[in-house]
Amino acid sequence: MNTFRVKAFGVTKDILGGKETVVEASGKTVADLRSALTEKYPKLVGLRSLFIAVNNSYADDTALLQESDEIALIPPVSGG
Amino acid sequence: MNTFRVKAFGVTKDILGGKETVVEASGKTVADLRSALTEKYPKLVGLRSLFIAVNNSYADDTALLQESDEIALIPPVSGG
Amino acid sequence: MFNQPLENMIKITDKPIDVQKVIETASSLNAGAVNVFVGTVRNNAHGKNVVWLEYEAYETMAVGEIRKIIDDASHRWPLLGWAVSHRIGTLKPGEVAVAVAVSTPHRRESFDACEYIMDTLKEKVPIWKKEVFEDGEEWISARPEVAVNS
Amino acid sequence: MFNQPLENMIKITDKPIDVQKVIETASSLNAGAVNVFVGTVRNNAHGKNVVWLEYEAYETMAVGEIRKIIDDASHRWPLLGWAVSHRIGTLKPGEVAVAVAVSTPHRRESFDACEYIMDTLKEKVPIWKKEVFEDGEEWISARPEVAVNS
Repeated sequence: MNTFRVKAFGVTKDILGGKETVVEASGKTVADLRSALTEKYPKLVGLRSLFIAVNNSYADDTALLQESDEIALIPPVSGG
Repeated sequence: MNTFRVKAFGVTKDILGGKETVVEASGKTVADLRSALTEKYPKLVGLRSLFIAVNNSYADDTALLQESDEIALIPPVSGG
Repeated sequence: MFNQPLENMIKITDKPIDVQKVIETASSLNAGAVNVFVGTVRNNAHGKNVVWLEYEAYETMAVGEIRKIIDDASHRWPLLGWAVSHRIGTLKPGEVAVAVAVSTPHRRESFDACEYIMDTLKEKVPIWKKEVFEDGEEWISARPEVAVNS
Repeated sequence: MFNQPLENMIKITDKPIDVQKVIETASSLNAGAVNVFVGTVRNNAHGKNVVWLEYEAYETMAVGEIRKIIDDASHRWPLLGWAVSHRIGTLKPGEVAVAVAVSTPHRRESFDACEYIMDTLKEKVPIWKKEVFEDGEEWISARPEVAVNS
């Protein structure tokens, strides 16, 4: 298992019940993390979109994660 | 003959040699005034365009003039 | 920036333009968007150094033509506030020649309305600009051989 | 308004935005045009009265994404100066949420570049807005059934 620390913003902060969570994923890709997250927090599936940022940039589902990465949940943005 | 007082702006002020001129025209339309003006000041023909304003609005060549109208020469505008 | 009642403005002035004032005048509590265009004097044109510019207006007609443009824009976009201020007289490079601001409910219409007002102002409003270079001067766009300035 | 050297700015701040400062920062002596967009909090949304808004940012990433947008815009238009300032925290109706200013040689490109920056900012930059009404609150655009706000 891989342990990732994940920051949450906007509506995902409400869903996770806090600014940060720690998730155990079976693999090392963003897709693996996404599966682990939606299993732990099923309400994430109801969002209009959910991107995952790694080290301050949007990451594809195929990107490989390291446990030291800064990982964040990016629900639909609404700045401006 | 009809006597019209005509204001000049921009490059037409240079061509007329002043802010205002008085022109005698054989008819009462804007076209008549235009003919009298270009005869008196042939350099007006060299402009990229020349509109005539009557009482603070652009006037067609067919518009009828009165001697009491406020008439102005509008060379190509370049505000902004 | 919205603490005054909605009050619109058309101004032809020989004093420096207060851009902040133009924006405040155009702002509205019901608006989500304000677009502002500021036209400034460049320090060069046609590859030559501009020393200064002279702006002249047929003031009464200019105000009337600007009002027509705003009326047209109001029919095309939901303008909640607006302000137009144009400078005349002698301007040095860097100074503000014109400022236009509009406020609308949403952003796209604020860009479209402001650009329409500026485009039409440059086409219709009786204001003239003479560029003064080190070696001469030129009324902009007056003659066919002179490049159109924008 | 051009008395300082060209200095650009990306700012995420919990203090009121100084629009005049944003414009001054974006201005350039070589520019003939400055376009400015100011996004403000409307006093109503979806027919309900907005009491206040909460803006939240993932600040380090937001600054990076804004920088990418400016880089893209710089490749598409001749930007001579620019500034982007976005407010976070609690905002009341009428307050400025975002201000973007760009200066370019001519006016059309200033409108196009500023609109591109705003459109892309709203699409990509990790900033979130929660509207607080008298009878509830809502993270904007988060869920499919909620109307997209612009």
